Amino acid sequence: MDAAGVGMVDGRKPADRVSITYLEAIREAQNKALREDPAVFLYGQDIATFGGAFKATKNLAKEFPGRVLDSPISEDAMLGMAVGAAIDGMRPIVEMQFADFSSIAFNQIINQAATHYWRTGVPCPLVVRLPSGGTSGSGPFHSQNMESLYAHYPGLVVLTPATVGDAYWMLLEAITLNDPVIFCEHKFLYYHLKADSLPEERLPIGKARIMRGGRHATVVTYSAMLHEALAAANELARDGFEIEVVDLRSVKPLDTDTILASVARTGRLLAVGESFPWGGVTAEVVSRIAMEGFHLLDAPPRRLNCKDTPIPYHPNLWAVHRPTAATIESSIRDLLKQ
Amino acid sequence: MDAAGVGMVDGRKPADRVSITYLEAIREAQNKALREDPAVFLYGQDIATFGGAFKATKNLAKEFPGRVLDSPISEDAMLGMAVGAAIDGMRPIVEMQFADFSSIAFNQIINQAATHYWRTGVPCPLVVRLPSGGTSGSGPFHSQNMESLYAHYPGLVVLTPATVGDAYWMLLEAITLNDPVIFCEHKFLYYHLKADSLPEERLPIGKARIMRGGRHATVVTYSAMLHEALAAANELARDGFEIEVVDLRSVKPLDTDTILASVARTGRLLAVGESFPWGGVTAEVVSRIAMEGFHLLDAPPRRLNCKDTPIPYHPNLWAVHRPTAATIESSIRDLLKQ
Amino acid sequence: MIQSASIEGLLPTGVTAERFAEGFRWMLLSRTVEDKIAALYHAGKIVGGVYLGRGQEAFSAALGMALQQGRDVFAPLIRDQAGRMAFGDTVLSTLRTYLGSVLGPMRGRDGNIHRGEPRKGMPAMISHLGAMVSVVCGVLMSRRFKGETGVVGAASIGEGGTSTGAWHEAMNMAAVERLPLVVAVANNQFAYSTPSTRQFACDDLVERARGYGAQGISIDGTDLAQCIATFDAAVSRARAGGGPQMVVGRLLRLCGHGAHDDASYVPVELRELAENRDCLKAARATMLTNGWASPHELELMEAEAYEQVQQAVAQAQREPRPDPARETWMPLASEWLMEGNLQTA
Amino acid sequence: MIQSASIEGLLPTGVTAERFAEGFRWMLLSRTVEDKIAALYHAGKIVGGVYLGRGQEAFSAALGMALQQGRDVFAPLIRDQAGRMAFGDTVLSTLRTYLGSVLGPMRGRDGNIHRGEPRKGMPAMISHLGAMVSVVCGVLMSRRFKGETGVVGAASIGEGGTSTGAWHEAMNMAAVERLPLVVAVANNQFAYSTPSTRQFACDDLVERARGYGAQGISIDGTDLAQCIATFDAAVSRARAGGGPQMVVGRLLRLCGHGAHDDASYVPVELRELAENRDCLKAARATMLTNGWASPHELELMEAEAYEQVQQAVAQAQREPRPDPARETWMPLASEWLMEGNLQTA
Ligand SMILES: Cc1ncc(C[n+]2csc(CCOP(=O)(O)OP(=O)(O)O)c2C)c(N)n1
Ligand SMILES: Cc1ncc(C[n+]2csc(CCOP(=O)(O)OP(=O)(O)O)c2C)c(N)n1
Ligand SMILES: [Mg+2]
Ligand SMILES: [Mg+2]
Repeated sequence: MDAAGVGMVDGRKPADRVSITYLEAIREAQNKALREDPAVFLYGQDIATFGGAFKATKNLAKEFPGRVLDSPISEDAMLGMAVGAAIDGMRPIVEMQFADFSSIAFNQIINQAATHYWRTGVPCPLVVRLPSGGTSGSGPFHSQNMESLYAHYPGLVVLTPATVGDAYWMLLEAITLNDPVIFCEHKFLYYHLKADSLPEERLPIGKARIMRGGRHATVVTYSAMLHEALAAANELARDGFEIEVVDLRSVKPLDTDTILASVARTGRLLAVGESFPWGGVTAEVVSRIAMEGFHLLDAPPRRLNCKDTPIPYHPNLWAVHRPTAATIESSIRDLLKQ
Repeated sequence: MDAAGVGMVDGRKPADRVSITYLEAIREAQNKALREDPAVFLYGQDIATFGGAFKATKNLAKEFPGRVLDSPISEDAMLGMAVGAAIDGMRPIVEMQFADFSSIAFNQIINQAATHYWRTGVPCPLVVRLPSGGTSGSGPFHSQNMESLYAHYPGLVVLTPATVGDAYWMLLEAITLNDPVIFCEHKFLYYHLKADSLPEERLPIGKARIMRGGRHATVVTYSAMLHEALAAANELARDGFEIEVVDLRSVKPLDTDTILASVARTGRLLAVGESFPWGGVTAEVVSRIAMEGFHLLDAPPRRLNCKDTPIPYHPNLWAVHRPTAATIESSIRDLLKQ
Repeated sequence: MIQSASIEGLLPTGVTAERFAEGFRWMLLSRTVEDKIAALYHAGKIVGGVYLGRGQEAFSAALGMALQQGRDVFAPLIRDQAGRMAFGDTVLSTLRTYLGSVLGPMRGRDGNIHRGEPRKGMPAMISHLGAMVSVVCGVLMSRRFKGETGVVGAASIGEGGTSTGAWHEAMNMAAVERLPLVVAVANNQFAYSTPSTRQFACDDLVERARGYGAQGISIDGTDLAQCIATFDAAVSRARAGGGPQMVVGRLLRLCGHGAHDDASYVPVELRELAENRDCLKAARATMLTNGWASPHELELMEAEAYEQVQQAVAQAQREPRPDPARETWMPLASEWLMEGNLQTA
Repeated sequence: MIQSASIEGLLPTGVTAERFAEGFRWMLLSRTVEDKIAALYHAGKIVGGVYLGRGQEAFSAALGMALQQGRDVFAPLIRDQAGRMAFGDTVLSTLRTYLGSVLGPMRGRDGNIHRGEPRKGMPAMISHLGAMVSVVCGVLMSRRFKGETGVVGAASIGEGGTSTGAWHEAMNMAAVERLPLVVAVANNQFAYSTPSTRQFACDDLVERARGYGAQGISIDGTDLAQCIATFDAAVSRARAGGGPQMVVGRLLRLCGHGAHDDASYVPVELRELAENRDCLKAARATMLTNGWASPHELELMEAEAYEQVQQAVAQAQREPRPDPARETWMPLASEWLMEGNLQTA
């Protein structure tokens, strides 16, 4: 896929627009993919005329007739169908209405899609878009972060974009990969996160990004938590602490080298994730750095996750269930004291 | 449940028998539970007349008419049914024919069973028996270890017995818990592992066990890998290395204190698990010890898992896919050099 | 053991005036509650999403009325405000949940249609469609194990939900165990925005009953008398040992999928048609025509329902919200098995 | 758009002698291969489990014969040795897989019935029953996107597999998309040890076709002529745009679930009955009675099949086994995205 359409949104130059949201970037990436690759098609509940529960496919059915299809409420078959199309040369993008419903497609994802290339030598290029993560009032079944589950299984690439540019470029790159990709979009960022335009440079999948340089401690995070971490770092900067913030971008593969290099500079590590505390991304990050960067650490590494309960519905509870800028800040302060 | 039947197997005293296998212990625990608690019933494919694919329920349908039922091939509904019965006061034990097929029941387990108590205040006491782990020639879909997936989700207890006694006592205790329990039985141990009799003492769920004392390094492991680790420790003992081996027994909850105490003695940690390398038990163990026992460690902690591919079918490949006594031994030797 | 399906068009109703009036009251109360909730939603007073049962009150109320709380089990779904209340849920419990009172049955941990009271025979739905049907099967198995007879379990599903594997597995399981299960399939022609043509390809979903070995009945789900007669009969058959019953109601959702959705994807013709098929209007007309209530009595009933709702709103609004500091964050009943919170480790 | 189901008992066959003989040859070859594999299994020469299609050769071969490799797609299941070969799988590929040759299609990574060659239109099954039907739907969707017409996709399932949600979702999806899908349901009366009474509660699974908007046909799955005629017709209808076809074959599994299983749970009456329903014996008799082959010719055919199998065994046994040192352990096609092996980190 070339970069011809860079910066074009809805056919207009970014100059014509005030800004582009994270959600629009996802829509635009799908638009571009549909335009440039006839093998791409979209499948999901309510994604055609309606444009999807979050409008991530708005207008695409009209622009690409017959290539954006409403599916029945059959997540298992949706994924099985995508696998069949993928191994026959298509590049399906499947939208789960909410990441949480991918639990129904779980078997087809981990056992069918993820094992296919290794078992048969035939690639299975598909993208599963998971509207992920907590938003206030969404409750236990419309708020989950499932990246840690999918990253556990061999054969999947698991992406967790945190910026408008990454949402765009990583989705486009994901579509070109010859492997099944779990694309975890964060719903909290859909409308809130805006950029002036789509960046022209991109970082390839598999590379983490240092979002903010620092020398007192490293915070490793991804997706919506990146923005909480950046806010915490801002706050700490007032007191003279320079916190380095690493955005993982992809949790599988996980760019250990970039984290190690950062910890080599700062000597301190906090891993922050929004998913459940047992296992998952923060465990993987902390254990890798403990193994490979033990002597770089000046203090015990730390983790911050959401609480070990289902995700609460009421905003009062939800607000303290997941990590926030405030809890990240306080965890960093403790880390700096050690 | 009292301890009246202790040591009795198939109604005979252990003295009458040469030995009892891990599988027989599981059968006997179910027998005892059915005998003592009318709320217990068994549900699963081919578990009634046939006694189950592994004979874990042999004769139970005859002994307890109407309480051991064959289910259709409907893992989702099997678990949904168990939840309905459990919240109405029963104590269902569901057998998955292989752990791998629980991917179909995944949604009912993580979203229905695991959230029920927290959401409603009504307990959901059920046990899902997962015949887990690799045996030679079983391939990608009859060999999986799924403890790491289930441990990630709040609301579940995840057990991984490694000994005949634990298979027995932990299953009995699991049945009495007012929570959904994922009981990961290892198929490799079913027939291979024997004990002279069922031990009379038991350790409660939630406590790890020091299987072998030592002072040069700690190996933390569970299930079938315990026996590989013990073999490695035996081998190393010839060279004068005293390796402490900790059997986690339950991976959720995970007994951090026992591991910390062990690492305090040895200063060195290797975590070994048979499941996939990204995330999971070894990541959780290593990251916890890195966080809470950083200053106890004299060398970087290490992990050993199976390879990051589906589980191969051919014995030649399978033999090197998962950790073995030999690879554990060599990993410990490296650890001791650091 | 196997019952073949009978697909019937019109049933002789034999529904008494009292029973019809009772159904009408539940419908009216449900509409009143939901109108209020929608208004509160648009005023920004509701925590989370709002999903209404507008247009489905007759079908839902009739199911709830056919059941007996304390004896039966009912797993309602998205559009069952009427049926929930007919079964025993209250206006106050509803508003507590929507307004985020910690005194609601879910204590702020879950919300809106996900509320339930398992101890009173009403499981709390998870969002995943189809997943509750096997849970009802499980309660029925439990009752059978305990030797309780004459218990009926009911579960609601939309036509979209019948595309889930979970629904299929549960229907089949119920038939194999010959459970006293009544499944109410509300075919309101849309699943969110998706029309039935993209959801299934048989003429009438009732055609699926026979393949399960269940008894199937297809009715006009907007006709209260027919709904009452049908569910009463289906529940009786199930109670008497007749095995699973599948009742399909032809309906139209008279609102968006949620309060956030203007349903602009519903074709105009259908929307115009829709208003004429408002089951509440129809039931009201029946009340009047048959002289079961005078215009004045109806107005009184409406005012009463309104008053009841207003009071519940006022009370729920005064009640405390969940306090995170008092929340135990305890997902296990076996408290001793909870590890310390990892976050601050 | 919706086809109603027709449930037919006996079909006029119109099957030619040549076609019948072809079917017989596939059946014979399949039985010969499987008898050999069973013998090798009991001699401890097989890697992993063995699952045989004994008694199901007519149903399976007829399906494979009705399809065209290079054009169509076929997802076989456990008991499809005959159909696999009729579609293009070879004796050698079979034995390579069972004997663990690295030259087999799965290269030692997967085995026995899990072998497949997706590039030749035969997806490799995963164990989870029901999961392959939607994969076939996906290949058919792909062909439709590419503008290829006249492609048919077939998938096999046992009666036990119809209890899976996966099967239901795929059947419904196929009907909604009106895909040219042929689903062969082999009702061999057992799922492992579980009899059909514990699996489903309708009289004949073909009753499910109508509920999907598929065309349903129920046949005696041991009658080769009927199987050929039925699958030929079903495939033609699908190819011509007639939408999903569901063919149910009444059968009996003439062996254990796997070679490790003596099927002692099958009631004696049924087992005695069974031998009389061996489709291979019946087809052989038909060949003789109709004079389509002389006893001597049949013996020659048998000897030929045996020789073919012996040769394949000899070859596969000489071939290299997978060498872990040469195995790449590469689950991603995007090799640059693989991290170094964590084990030795
Ligand atoms: C398994 C699953 N997939 C997707 C969703 C998201 N979702 C919620 S309601 C709905 C539409 C339901 O349609 P239908 O079953 O017809 O019920 P209705 O809303 O019309 O009452 C969808 C797709 C879900 N809840 N569960
Ligand atoms: C989802 C799932 N659950 C359980 C199994 C284990 N299993 C393998 S074959 C089998 C029986 C299948 O019976 P049926 O579908 O009738 O096919 P048959 O073996 O009779 O050909 C079972 C339960 C499986 N493969 N997949
Ligand atoms: Mg609907
Ligand atoms: Mg069968």
